[in-house]
Amino acid sequence: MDMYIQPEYEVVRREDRCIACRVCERQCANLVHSFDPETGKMQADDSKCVNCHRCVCLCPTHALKIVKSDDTYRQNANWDGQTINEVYKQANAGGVLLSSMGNPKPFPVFWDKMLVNASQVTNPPIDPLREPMETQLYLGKRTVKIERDERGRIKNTLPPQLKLSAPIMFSAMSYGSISYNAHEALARAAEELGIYYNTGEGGLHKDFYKYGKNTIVQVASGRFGVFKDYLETAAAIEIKMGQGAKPGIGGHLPGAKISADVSETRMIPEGVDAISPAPHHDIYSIEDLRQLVYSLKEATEYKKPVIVKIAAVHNVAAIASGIARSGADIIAIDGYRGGTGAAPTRIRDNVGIPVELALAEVDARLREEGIRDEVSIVVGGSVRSSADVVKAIALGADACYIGTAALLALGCHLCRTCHEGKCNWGIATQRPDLVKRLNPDIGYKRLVNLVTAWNHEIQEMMGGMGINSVEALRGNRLMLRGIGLTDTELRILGIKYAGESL
Amino acid sequence: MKRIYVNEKWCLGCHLCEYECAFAATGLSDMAKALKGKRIAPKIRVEDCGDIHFAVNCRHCKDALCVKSCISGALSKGEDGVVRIDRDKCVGCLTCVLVCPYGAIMPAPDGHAAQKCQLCTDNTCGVPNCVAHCPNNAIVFEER
Amino acid sequence: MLLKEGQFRNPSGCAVTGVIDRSGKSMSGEGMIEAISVMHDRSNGLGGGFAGYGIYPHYKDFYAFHLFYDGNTARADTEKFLTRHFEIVYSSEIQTRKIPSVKDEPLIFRYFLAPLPQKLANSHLDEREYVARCVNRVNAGIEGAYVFSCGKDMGIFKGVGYPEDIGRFYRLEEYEGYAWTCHGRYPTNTPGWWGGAHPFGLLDFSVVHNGEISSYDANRRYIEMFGYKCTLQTDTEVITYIIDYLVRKQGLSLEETAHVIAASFWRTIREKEEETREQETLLRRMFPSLLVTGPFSIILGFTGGLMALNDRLKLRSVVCAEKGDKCYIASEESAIRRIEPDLDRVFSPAGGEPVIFKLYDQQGGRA
Amino acid sequence: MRYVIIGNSAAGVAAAEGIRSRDKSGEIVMISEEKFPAYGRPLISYYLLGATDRAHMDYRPSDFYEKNGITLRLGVRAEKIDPVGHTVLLSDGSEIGYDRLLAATGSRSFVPPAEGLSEVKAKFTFMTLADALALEKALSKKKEVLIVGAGLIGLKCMEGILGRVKKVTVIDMADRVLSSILDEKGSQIVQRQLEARGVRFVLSDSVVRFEEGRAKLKSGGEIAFDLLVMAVGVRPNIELVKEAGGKTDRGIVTDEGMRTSLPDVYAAGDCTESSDIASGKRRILALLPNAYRQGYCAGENMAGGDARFGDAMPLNAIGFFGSHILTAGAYEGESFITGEGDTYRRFFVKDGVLKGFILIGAPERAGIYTALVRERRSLSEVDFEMLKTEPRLSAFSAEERKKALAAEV
Repeated sequence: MDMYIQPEYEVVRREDRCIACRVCERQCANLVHSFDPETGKMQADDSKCVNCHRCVCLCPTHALKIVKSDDTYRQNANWDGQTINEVYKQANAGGVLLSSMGNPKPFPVFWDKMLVNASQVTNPPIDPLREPMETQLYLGKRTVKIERDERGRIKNTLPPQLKLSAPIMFSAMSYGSISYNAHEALARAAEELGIYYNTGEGGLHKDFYKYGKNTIVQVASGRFGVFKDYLETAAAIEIKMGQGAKPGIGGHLPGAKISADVSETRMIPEGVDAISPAPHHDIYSIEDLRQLVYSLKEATEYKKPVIVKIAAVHNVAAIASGIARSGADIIAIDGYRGGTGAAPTRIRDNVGIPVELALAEVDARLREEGIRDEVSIVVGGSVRSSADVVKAIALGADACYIGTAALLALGCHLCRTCHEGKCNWGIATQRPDLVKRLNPDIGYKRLVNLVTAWNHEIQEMMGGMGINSVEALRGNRLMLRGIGLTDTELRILGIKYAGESL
Repeated sequence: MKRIYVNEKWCLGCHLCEYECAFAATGLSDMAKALKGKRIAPKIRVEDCGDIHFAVNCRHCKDALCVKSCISGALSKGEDGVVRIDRDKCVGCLTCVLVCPYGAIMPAPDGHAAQKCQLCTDNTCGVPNCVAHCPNNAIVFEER
Repeated sequence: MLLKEGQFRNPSGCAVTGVIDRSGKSMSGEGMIEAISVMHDRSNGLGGGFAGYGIYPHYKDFYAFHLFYDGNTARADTEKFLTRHFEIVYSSEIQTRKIPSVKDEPLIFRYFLAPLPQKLANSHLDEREYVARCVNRVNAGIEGAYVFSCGKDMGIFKGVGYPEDIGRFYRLEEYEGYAWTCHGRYPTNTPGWWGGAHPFGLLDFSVVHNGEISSYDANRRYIEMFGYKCTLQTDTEVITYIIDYLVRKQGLSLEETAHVIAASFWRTIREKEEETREQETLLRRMFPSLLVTGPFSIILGFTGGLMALNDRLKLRSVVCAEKGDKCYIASEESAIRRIEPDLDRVFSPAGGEPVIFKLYDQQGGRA
Repeated sequence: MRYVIIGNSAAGVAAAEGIRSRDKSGEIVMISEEKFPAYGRPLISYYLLGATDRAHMDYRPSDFYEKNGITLRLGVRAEKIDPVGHTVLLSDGSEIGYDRLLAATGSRSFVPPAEGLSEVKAKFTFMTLADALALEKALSKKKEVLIVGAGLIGLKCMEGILGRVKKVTVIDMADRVLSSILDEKGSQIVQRQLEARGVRFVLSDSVVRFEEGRAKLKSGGEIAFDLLVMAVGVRPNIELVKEAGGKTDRGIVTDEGMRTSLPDVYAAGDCTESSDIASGKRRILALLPNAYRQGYCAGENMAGGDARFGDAMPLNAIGFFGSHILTAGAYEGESFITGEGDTYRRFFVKDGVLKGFILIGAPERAGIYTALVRERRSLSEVDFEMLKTEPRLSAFSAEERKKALAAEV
């Protein structure tokens, strides 16, 4: 018999507020709530609750809350309850533990250990409500040799670049891992915002080709959905070498999520597991990567920038240097806190490095080598607020990828059970009755709101620093100071400690 | 005029609109206090049929059969286009129920009159409360 | 212990002024001293300096190096280095006069130099690049020596003190040139190191700057990819390097350079006519990291002319004026009025709009 | 332009509203033999029941006539139409000219001749407010009432007075109650419900002679009564048009635009015949919804419009003491019955369309059925099995629902 494991969370219902409208019951795909006709009251089965807060949010009388169970094993600083339970689970079932979304462990968050500067007296802050405050930028190579035409005008010899209205893009999330409606919301928001969303490795649904101008298509190790039209429709092509949530391993979308539509989009059989290998089997070295970069450029007549996305790992600076010399236009670095629809728990929680440190190292390394103009740097995993974006840019990033924040805007409550496919918010599921819970009309507006709000905040912070273009913030590390950091961390981040003068 | 329109594609069948309707009618500020232990008689009703759900309430027809058929003059169409019922005039004959093609007008729970959606112009909600609280924009209040 | 420039980042407020006679007629440095004295309150006595163009007509084909030495050891080391790389045509201590308020002056020497042809050929470098690198090696490598002027037929004179005092200290009334710029400094944090005063020069470019740029580290970290070392950590230094990079290395015109440094806002560019729009867009897309933000007004001196440039929001004042062949640039109009009360035209250039005054013979005759 | 409307009930009011929908300025004169502003005529039983009162019986708000610029002449009867001279002669001797005329003359109670009837002092009809007020004056808890006629009028009258008198007996020649709108089963249910409330029915019988406080029956029995209500039926008031040379049959004959055969003369309401869309037959449909729609249509056309009223059908919403009987259409073709206990639904299907229905105790959303009858929608387009037990829009296609719920209607 399986070891009984006490539920982690408990549903608390205030009986004086519950009007037994049964919304909670109707909205819980995990079947936690039920109505007892004998007592006329609602009841809950805590063991099924994943703490997604759907019921809490929809309860019209706010009668519900979810609390952490205070059930405990004997206190043990080494063997905490979660660790023990994981052993029981594995002993019960014998499997690899699966998790979703980003690493939840209490590692330091370096964004929170950096503070931003502001102007006082010697240099005026700029009021973004009165003065232009530019967050528009271009991503891509900037390596040029000035050439002029017969009239002396500078010729456009620039490689293809991506124009962004704000230094924010939606990270790769595949159709399959997230729903059709979630994809539609992302695509429409990207279009309205003048930024980009990313197909992930799930191909591009035929309905979304019309958003091509704002679409980055991914070419990953499984090559799902990759064909001529897919590449040609996109604004840019991203080669996914790795993902922050699970560096060094591939992907696995269970057959249950391969609906007819997903199967058509991914170009794989319906109902069969979609497995992305850990490596690209045609890329075993940097030279191989270069070949793929140029193959894709050839295929698209050198009209589209190619992005290479890697997970932030220990040797990231050297890897980035290699990529910068591979012909890629943009490097995307995904930190170890990046999200995922499913990853082995141990990988998610123990592999990779913080994106803040990776970014600082990569930017410094590329500058040292004089090749920073060869590539733009985009970072993600995890960028949680406009302040993180400002800090990332000041450290040297050109732009940020946001994934988890975008999903939160769509309703995700970070219950981290995407892998179960029963997302009550209609995001990480393919079940039609659940998918419809995410109305893209609402979703896209919330995404637009989020990015617009962040952009305003970025402008406010830039204005405070007396900087009126995001381009003048890029790599402007004097605008950052560290707090609670060791000398080593300060050195890697390339910033001074708070209180140290200019 | 602004009407409530239904988009069944997005209706989740959560039935919140029914509760919000009933709550709006009470004029109270706390739903728990207003509805706890009560049987609600909302003027919007959700039909559930497998995975299909949609809400139905008065369409405020341009050419409202209920108004034309009302034997007491209790039903009228205002200059704002809203079809209203005067409960004091209504005798509960249900001719309106018999003629409404949408089944959107119904006997009031007390049995003495009919009741119908008046787009929350009969309370202090401002916009129809069902629309304001629909979690998925399955009902919208707009000009079309 | 107070640090000197290069050991900390040092922004400062300032007064700037410049004058040019487009006909090429020479004038002494007296006028500049007069003009800057009006803006006394914009300096705080911790730095002043001048750049004169056309002042060394007899040595106009040679690089005029001005150096500060902390002592004779530094001087000996430097001269050894110079001898190895250049033919020293003439060298002497720069003549100064005692001014009570100007104290602690270093040794100040001047050399007229020509690169050794064999060395230059072996370096496979362009002559100017060769000179620039040599200057870098002295400044970065020889303790207590600092080259603060290295152009041809021009010279920078600077030190710690009010600019009018520095002008008299260097006896500038005895020099004659067709163009002058001047700088009075208001550093917010400096011990007053002579090398840290302005103008800052690289080859025949000299820059005086009033402002505090917010893009400094973005600009610095970018420009340092191209062999520059921002050892002084001043705005003026990085702006000079940016101009040198864009004009000398990338071959941009001064106007184009201005559209990189003080680029128009995207929304302004969008409204421009097509060709301008394309060109300015290209410049911004090519050199985004050389956009300079925050307040500045600079006067760039170059062989044959002066350019005034404001930051794109015009957060610092700069006024230009014309009287006959003479053109004036100053932080405040009063400074110009002091030396020329009766002006033909006075105007205030818009933010980001370069004003370039050139000798007539450099612009193909009288305008 | 002068519009003259004879009659001030639903059809007349509707005509005025119809006219005003197109013509804001033309003169409107309404002539009514009754002495009250328009009131909901079917409300008279509710009035007696106490479900409404005089203050709430007005069919339109008190400012209706003024707001619509209507000259209202009450207590005057139209005596004669001169279709050539375009005038109407009134009972007060005056004459009124018209450009357009509407005859909304309604109907009157039919009282068949019976021996001794003229001797009965306390006898009443039950059609107008005046009737009801007269009856009300006579009511008392001590009195026994005999109602002749177990149709709609008789039973509504019964409902109105049952609580206010000692006893009510209803007699009808037919063998069941409400025989014009119910089937046998339906009649049984209703009869049973009413008997439970204390009503006595005498069916398949008739009065052959009235004697002092007694009605002698054909079957040989007799019924004692204090008050007599004659509710045998109604007759349309067609004479005015007929005498002016207008075409009439059982009712005034009009086209779908409510035009009579006389130029500029229209007719609407209980005095007219309609083409019943359910049965396909021409008949008098003396029902308020019908009268209103006819009147409105007539009004629009009088003001130069080209409206048609082509979907008349029988519709009855009647109820007693909180129970509800809703019926519509024609009872022909195959029938389907659902429900149990006091809930009774019967649907009549012919040629693949719903022709009519009877609903007892299940009024909710009945209009969905009515629309099926009215639109003659093929039942193959809907889930009729679902509808048999519950009227739901789910039974329609998504496209139909979209038309109904996601568009202006």
